[in-house]
Amino acid sequence: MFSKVLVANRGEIAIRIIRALRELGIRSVAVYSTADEAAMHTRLADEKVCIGPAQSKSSYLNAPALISAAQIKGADAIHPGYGFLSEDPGFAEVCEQAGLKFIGPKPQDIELMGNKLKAREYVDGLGIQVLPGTFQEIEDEQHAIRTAKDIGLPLIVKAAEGGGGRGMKIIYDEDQIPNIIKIARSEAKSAFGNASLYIEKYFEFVRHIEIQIIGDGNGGVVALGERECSIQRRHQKFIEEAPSVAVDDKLRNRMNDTAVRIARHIGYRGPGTIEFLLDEKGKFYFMEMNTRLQVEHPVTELVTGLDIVAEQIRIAGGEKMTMSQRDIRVKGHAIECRINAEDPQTLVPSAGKITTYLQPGGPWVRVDGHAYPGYDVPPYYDSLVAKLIVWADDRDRSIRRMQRALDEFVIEGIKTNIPLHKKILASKDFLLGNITTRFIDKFI
Amino acid sequence: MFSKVLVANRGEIAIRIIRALRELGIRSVAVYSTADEAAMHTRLADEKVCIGPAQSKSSYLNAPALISAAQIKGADAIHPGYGFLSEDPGFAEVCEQAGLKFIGPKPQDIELMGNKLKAREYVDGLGIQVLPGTFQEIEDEQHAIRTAKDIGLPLIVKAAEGGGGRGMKIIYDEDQIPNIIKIARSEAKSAFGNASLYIEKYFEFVRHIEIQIIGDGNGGVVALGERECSIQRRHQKFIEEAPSVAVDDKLRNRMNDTAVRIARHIGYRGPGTIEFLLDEKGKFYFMEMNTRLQVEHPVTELVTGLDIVAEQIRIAGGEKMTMSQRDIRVKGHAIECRINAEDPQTLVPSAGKITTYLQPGGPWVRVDGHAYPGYDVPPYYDSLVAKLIVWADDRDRSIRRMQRALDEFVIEGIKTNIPLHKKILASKDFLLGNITTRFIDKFI
Amino acid sequence: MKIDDIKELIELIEGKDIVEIEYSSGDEKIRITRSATGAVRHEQKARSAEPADAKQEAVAAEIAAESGMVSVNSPFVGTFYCAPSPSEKPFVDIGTRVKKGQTIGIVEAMKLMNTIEADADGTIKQVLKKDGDPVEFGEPLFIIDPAG
Amino acid sequence: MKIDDIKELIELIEGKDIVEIEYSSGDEKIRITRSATGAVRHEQKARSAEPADAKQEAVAAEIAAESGMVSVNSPFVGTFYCAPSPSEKPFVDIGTRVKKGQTIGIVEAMKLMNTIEADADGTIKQVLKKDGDPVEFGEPLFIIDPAG
Repeated sequence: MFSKVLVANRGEIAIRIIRALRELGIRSVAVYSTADEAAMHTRLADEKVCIGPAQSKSSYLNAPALISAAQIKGADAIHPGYGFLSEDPGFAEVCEQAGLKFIGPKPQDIELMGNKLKAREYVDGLGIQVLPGTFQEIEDEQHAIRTAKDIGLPLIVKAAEGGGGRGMKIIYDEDQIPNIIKIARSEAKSAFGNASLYIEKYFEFVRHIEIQIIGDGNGGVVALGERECSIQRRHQKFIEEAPSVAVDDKLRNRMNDTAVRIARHIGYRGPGTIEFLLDEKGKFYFMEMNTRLQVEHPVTELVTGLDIVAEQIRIAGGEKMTMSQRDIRVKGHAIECRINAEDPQTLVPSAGKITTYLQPGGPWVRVDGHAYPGYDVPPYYDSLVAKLIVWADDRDRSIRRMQRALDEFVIEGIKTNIPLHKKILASKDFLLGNITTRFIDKFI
Repeated sequence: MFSKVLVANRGEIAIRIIRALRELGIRSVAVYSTADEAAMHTRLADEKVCIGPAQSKSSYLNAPALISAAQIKGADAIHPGYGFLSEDPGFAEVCEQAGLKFIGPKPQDIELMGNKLKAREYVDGLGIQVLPGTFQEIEDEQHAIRTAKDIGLPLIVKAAEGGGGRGMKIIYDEDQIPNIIKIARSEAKSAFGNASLYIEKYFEFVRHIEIQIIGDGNGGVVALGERECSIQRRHQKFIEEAPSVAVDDKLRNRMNDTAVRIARHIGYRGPGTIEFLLDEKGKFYFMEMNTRLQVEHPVTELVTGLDIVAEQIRIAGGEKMTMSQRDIRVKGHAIECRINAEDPQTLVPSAGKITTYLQPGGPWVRVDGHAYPGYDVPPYYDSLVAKLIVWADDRDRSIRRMQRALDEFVIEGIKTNIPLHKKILASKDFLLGNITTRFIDKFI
Repeated sequence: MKIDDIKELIELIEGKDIVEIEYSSGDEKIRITRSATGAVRHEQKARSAEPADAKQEAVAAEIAAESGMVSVNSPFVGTFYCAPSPSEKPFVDIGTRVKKGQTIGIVEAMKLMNTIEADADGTIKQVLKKDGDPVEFGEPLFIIDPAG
Repeated sequence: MKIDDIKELIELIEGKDIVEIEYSSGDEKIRITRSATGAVRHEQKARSAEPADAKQEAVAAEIAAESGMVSVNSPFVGTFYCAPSPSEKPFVDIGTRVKKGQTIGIVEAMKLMNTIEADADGTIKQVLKKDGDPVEFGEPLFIIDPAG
């Protein structure tokens, strides 16, 4: 097992990892930019290193600085968290070359699934239903127009190297095709350094359901059940829950099996997520795979009682996987609300000093956050300040517990989306579980 | 079900109850003394009433004020919490006379078990092993000396109306008997209004193990397993855990059955606790029954997944008990550390303003507390400021998670016992589970 | 406040272990902080978690206190009555002259009638509660002007 | 308040251990803070989460900045070397006269040698790191006295 791990991230996920390391008896090294000198993750780690200026590019995305920091601190592994360099196969490789274990999947698996177009092809090759769409890069407008004729409008244009909801455009009308392709291509180029696009059928009223898996790297894979992540705004997840009201035992088994088949075929190592779209008839389509820990992993932790991050570190450290599919039991219901520092109306990020911070507590309320009274939320990074997660023995009680916890959560000095969460949780459609990926539109 | 409940308590337990009420959709009324105007429980409740000056006698122990407060607010029930009036059968009765449901056992059951001497007699009458000792009130010194000859030294002198660790004296030497009886009698008189004493054999190196039960009031009773509460200082519990390393399945079943037999015989209503002493040979002795919610109920909640407070309120509100013995599963391991505002060396309570308050968070960490940054801990009440409770899938991980959470917990401005908790958690004997009621002595 | 006053204040704390003086004028506020080693701190602070419905009365009572008036507060949580029974006249009205110890109201709690007595000789300046109002412990019920 | 008053206030606190005076006019407000220790408190918005081992250097760098000296900071996290190779002499020593742009050290990160250049003409006043020391981004390495 590792004796010291550098956590190449910031915010709540850095803290989540530092906590897991401490519980495993492994020393942790926090890294921080000059804008994060007072950040909570630097206080909770055993050691810390300043790696660069505020801009992510020169700090949290600065691979040489991260590796150099691990070396001067004598760390033997790097945990990338999510975002930043977590899905950069090059970084994973450079880590291993530098003699540092990368706590994540094998570089080639990150690469395979990182190119969403190649991943579609790969999964289709396993005989698994993927979303209708192109299997090659869109060459030109004509290609896109032909696709529209083949599979019908609306379509969604995605960047091959995108993913996680970034770099997507919807086409409702054939006339828009040339224009949207042009814009999408240039955006993809500048955002992901790769102009490759592909097209999928755009389903408007479907659910985003994903399966959490963990692999041992040698073909051993267990599935931890689904998460319902349909409540999204701008293709970014907003509220997640497990289990989903739309998934019964039979469907759950089929989705679990499908996810396991993909991960087993890869020989996938550590936690990963297979994202599906689920239509009203119970048919599900592979969308993409995320080869990293996910923001919403806690809802799965709370319904299974399994510590996904500790298991990830143990597997990377060469220990046997402790989980077996037979032992996995989903019990009760969990919900996560992402508490963002943003204007609840405009969703514009709201940086600044937190003057009052009262965290909810009590039974089955979990807060994974990094804010504290007096913390100055920097304007440079993601707006997520805390994940509020609750568990209860059924969905109704889980919702009421979340409402209670949201009522207790006091953050003053910056704007947050807490009021929007309260509105959603109190809505009849949410209570009934009538949710789709377009759900949030009516609240904004 | 109730529409509005007055919570006749303060501090963390008032908040615990207010949270349960909110999750059940029941309005809550907080009461407070003039010293508690800024207390957190008054902020979290739907309504609040000032019931008297700082002294408990004139506020939280002032039955007419509490009932009057419930009446002017239109509450239909009163939850007494623990401590204060929770075990006063007179208060329970006055509530019912005033048309207010008392959320607790029937008054006669509180009375039966409230007199610890009568309770011994009652339980002995059921053929259950009680601690060796007297079944009548100690009449005089001679009576005590005869008892010493019968059952051997050391002995423990207890007040019949005491309980919960209060009003106890240990006799190691026959010569001390006259003096100790005299002092104990006058202390019992002034503390409990009743000079009755009884004597039990004092076991030095035993465990305090208690069984949580819940009854439906009609003879239906389920047992939720044991809690290990041996870590005590001055007969007050300090750290509690579930399950106990000293209790295997067979013993657990026997202790559960014994507890259920007592509660069933009474027709006990709501949550209650049967306290036993367990010796090294696995023999257990009835000590007393607490007819109320207990401070340490969360450890049982975390290992069973059951919400004891919500169930208590539902039962008092006339709903059927939702639990059945068949469904109770103890999973994993939970520990609770009582965080007190006190000097960790001298244990003297430390009132004053909390300047920094950073609450631990993350996976499976629960804080039931009432402190916040800037809170002024008043000198009038119990020194408990928070209960820190963790769960993990086994005891070792649970201990490491607790250590991690204790490391994260920052309370400045007052002294707390956090350093003492850290010392205990890090000790080899605690890790090995070698604990008895005398465990803490070597740390103070 | 003039520069000279400020000067005087500075001279005042020089050589003492006072580290901070704060002064306001509207509603008068003063704050003097001694160094942590000596540590006595004066802070005139209002009740921070005032029940919303009691605020107005509290303000009235504070004004009363400042201007030398006497506030009569409820000694119990319960229901306020201004008269001995519904059919009778109120004990007092605004302008009534009262003697110290005279019964001026009732707070009922659990059928027990707690009589409210005037704390001072004077004139009833305000009656802050209506017949039948719920009152909390310590809530002001009457303002008496002892000079009136 | 006039310029003269402000001037007077400044003169007032000169030489005294007053570190703060706050003054408002609408509704009059004043606030005077003395330094607790007696020494003048300088709020330099210093790094609040200073790594313990970097504190001394940071202090040195601040002193340097105050007295018009130039601090040369590490542009990268890595290992500091004072010489081009272990067998060679250091680039500079205390007292060495340097030209702006001259190489005075190396920070190695992932086998990449980042040369550290003098930010100004002057004399090396301090060398804050030893050969082989780990350094963080922004940590001061050298103090140059431009006047020297």
